[in-house]
Amino acid sequence: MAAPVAANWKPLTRDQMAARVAQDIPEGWYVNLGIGLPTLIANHVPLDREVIFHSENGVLGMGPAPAKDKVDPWLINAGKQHVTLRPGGSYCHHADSFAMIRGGHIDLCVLGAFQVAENGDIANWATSENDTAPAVGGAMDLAAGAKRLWVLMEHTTKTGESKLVRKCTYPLTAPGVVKRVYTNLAVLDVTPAGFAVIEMVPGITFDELQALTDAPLHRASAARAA
Amino acid sequence: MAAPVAANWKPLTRDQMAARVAQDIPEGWYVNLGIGLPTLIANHVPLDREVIFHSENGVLGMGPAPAKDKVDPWLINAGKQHVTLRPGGSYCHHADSFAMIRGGHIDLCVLGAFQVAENGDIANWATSENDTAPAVGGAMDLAAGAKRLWVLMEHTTKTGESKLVRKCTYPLTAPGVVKRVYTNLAVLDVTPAGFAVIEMVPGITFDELQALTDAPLHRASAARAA
Amino acid sequence: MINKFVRTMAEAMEGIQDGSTVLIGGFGSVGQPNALIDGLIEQGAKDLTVVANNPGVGRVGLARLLDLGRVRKIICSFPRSSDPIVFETLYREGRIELEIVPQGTMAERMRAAGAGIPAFYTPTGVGTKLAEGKEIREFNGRPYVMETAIQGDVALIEAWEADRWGNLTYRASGRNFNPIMAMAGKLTIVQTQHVVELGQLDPEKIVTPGIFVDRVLHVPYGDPMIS
Amino acid sequence: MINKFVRTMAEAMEGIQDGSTVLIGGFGSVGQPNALIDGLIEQGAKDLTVVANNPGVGRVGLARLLDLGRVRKIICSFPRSSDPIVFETLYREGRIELEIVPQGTMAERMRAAGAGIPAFYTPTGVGTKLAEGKEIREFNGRPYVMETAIQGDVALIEAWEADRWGNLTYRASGRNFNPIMAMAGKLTIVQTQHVVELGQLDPEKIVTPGIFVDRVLHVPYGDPMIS
Repeated sequence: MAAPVAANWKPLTRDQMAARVAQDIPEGWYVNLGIGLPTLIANHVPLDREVIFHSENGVLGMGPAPAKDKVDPWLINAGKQHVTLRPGGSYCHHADSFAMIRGGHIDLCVLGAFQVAENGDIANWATSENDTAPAVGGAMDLAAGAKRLWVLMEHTTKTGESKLVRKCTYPLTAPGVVKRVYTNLAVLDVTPAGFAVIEMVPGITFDELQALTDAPLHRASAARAA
Repeated sequence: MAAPVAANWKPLTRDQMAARVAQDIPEGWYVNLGIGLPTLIANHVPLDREVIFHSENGVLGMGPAPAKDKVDPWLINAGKQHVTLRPGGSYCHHADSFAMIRGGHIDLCVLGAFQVAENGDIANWATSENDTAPAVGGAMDLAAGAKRLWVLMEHTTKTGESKLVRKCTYPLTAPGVVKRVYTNLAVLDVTPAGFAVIEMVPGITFDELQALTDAPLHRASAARAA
Repeated sequence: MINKFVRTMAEAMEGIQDGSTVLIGGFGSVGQPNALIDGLIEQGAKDLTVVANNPGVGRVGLARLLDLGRVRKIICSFPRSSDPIVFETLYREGRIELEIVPQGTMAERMRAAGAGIPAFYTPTGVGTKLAEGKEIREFNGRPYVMETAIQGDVALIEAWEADRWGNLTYRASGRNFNPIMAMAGKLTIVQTQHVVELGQLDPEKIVTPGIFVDRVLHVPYGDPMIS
Repeated sequence: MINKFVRTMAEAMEGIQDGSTVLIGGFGSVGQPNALIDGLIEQGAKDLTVVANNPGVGRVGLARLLDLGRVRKIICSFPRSSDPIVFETLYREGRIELEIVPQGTMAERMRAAGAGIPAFYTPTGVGTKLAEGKEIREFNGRPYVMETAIQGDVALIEAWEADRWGNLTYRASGRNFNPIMAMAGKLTIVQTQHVVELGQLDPEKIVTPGIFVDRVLHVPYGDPMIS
């Protein structure tokens, strides 16, 4: 996004955003990371903090990306990238894999999104009602099924429009499911009252953040930043 | 059953009954044999005619009973008898095992029964409406799910009552599912017109058989016996 | 480091509440979590609903749990056994509630709970007294009965091998209800014959991945009885 | 002697009818029955409904089947790929029908068909346009959508190992949709990388038992492409 002139704050880079989410994932959680930006989160969870990554296509316990000369052509993730399996990992078929998702066994799913609404609605699969052949993949299953849904996305679109909205204008992936949003500017909880800001990038003020946000923001009592 | 005085025919023994059914099971069928009398059928299918026996508790490809000193305590069938596994056999859990049954993948199930009605109704799990804690086990799944349901039972009860009836008086296991009945006196197909006799024990006449049977019998055009 | 192993039976049983629904694996004498059942007897939770294929044999294990008056209701497919004396007495005296469910429906209802499916339709039981009062609906001209998921507050499982992530294998017909009950339990507790290092189980051969398992107790119980 | 191996592609494809619903395994380039898809192209059946996770890449395999005008309808979760040119052209021109199904629902609908379950309820898709026109029903205060089984007339499967009874194993993420499509196909046809003697597969490790398999063709196809 284009930072306002003379702003005394800087948005997080993609890697910083991923690292910020990684920081909040405790050992022992079963986690599914959406395609794109969320996938980077795994790089920021140290291997000795055992987080078990799940991929829709029947892989539980994914490890880091393989060295180029060590690729197993039979092992990919839902984003069709080559991955590795950690000791303790296992394979299953698609129905069992989605049983893990739909049955509430995945502690956390982090998805990217086009829009998140203040009531927790998420839109991340189709960019307009007229997109006649949008690709849903496993997004709806994950959004409806995971124990917790977090979103990791830029705060605004490339053209500066807020992605945190009062009401989604894009087709929904699932209604009322997002618990927390991590952007390049802030961390926000979805509460019954709407978005509560629990953290902001250094230097930005609440009012500056609100000015970049379509939905009304609240100050979380537990806010860690000014 | 008590044979009438001076009858010039003999009912089949239990082993003869089992052998008679075995004769009609072709190689390659997946077969589930009910507890009790039907279990004996497996003894009469030669090993070189490959019939794959299934047991509800997740065993596919059962072989003959083990020698007494070769029992694997971890391997039982649905009747809780110790069995063996043939090369090519496999294990699965109960939901997958019943998926095989309910999904129509079992070519044949042979059950015992208290009563079979001329419309194919079977009653084999509860002996009266007042039996408050009858044990159904997998009988209803097998009756409703197998591709073909055959019944193997005595023609009459110990007190001489016909088990082939116009209408079952005992609680049903499933309505309209029996395709064929093997008794110690005859083999009968269940047809839209009712029971059609396709075979009788040597020496018995159609009228003698009818006299022992509550439901009206028909002569099958393909009847092999007098 | 994730470590789902607990050291004592008391730890394994910790927090099981009165009124819980308890799923108990096993079919016949094979794959039964006998040690955990004894642990539950010791632990004391009462007013339980038990889901198991049958209501126990003689006066030990599950039958003893019943005999102690700790079970309000049993859901099973086969309310008989080689020696069902305890259940039959309680049942005759109206001191236990019974829900008879066809075996495949029982299995599928737990698999559904584990898979986040609240209800499904099955042909099993249609036209019988076990479908009385249940919704019947036609699909493609054939009637089916609607059955709902059975979720367990607790599942008691017997495994053959386990690692510290809770990955499990079973042995032969010891698999039976165990993997689906593991999926359907909110708190899944396992007794395992063998403990293996993480990474020792072939990832192609793990039947229950650790995601379905909360606690594992090493109980080298030995072979099932040969009856 | 049971022998599900066929010797030629023509035998493998024999009897596939126009108008069939064809389930095609694979996710990404892994576990795709590429040889069988080419066999189906050669065989000639048309007016097909294809169920596959995506509608093909470039102008080969499934994309070529589409390009030849042989597919009336595609059911998939992800109507995109690295090069979806054929599907997009046909779709824009209104020459192919599309049913988009969430991936987990698609998997479960086939598992349901294989398991004899005509319909089930799922939370996935509720409140979205993919649930429009479908029955919504509450269980325990939460809304669910009813989804129906997808049965295949034919299923095309890629396996890692197979024996003459049709028992199968898969390799790593090559498992994906293959085992559930094998269950859901009335005629299940397999291409396998490796052939093993009966009894060589560990009975604890067989993923698809032969009961779900009709024909097996040995195709040592080699590893999936590394993109």
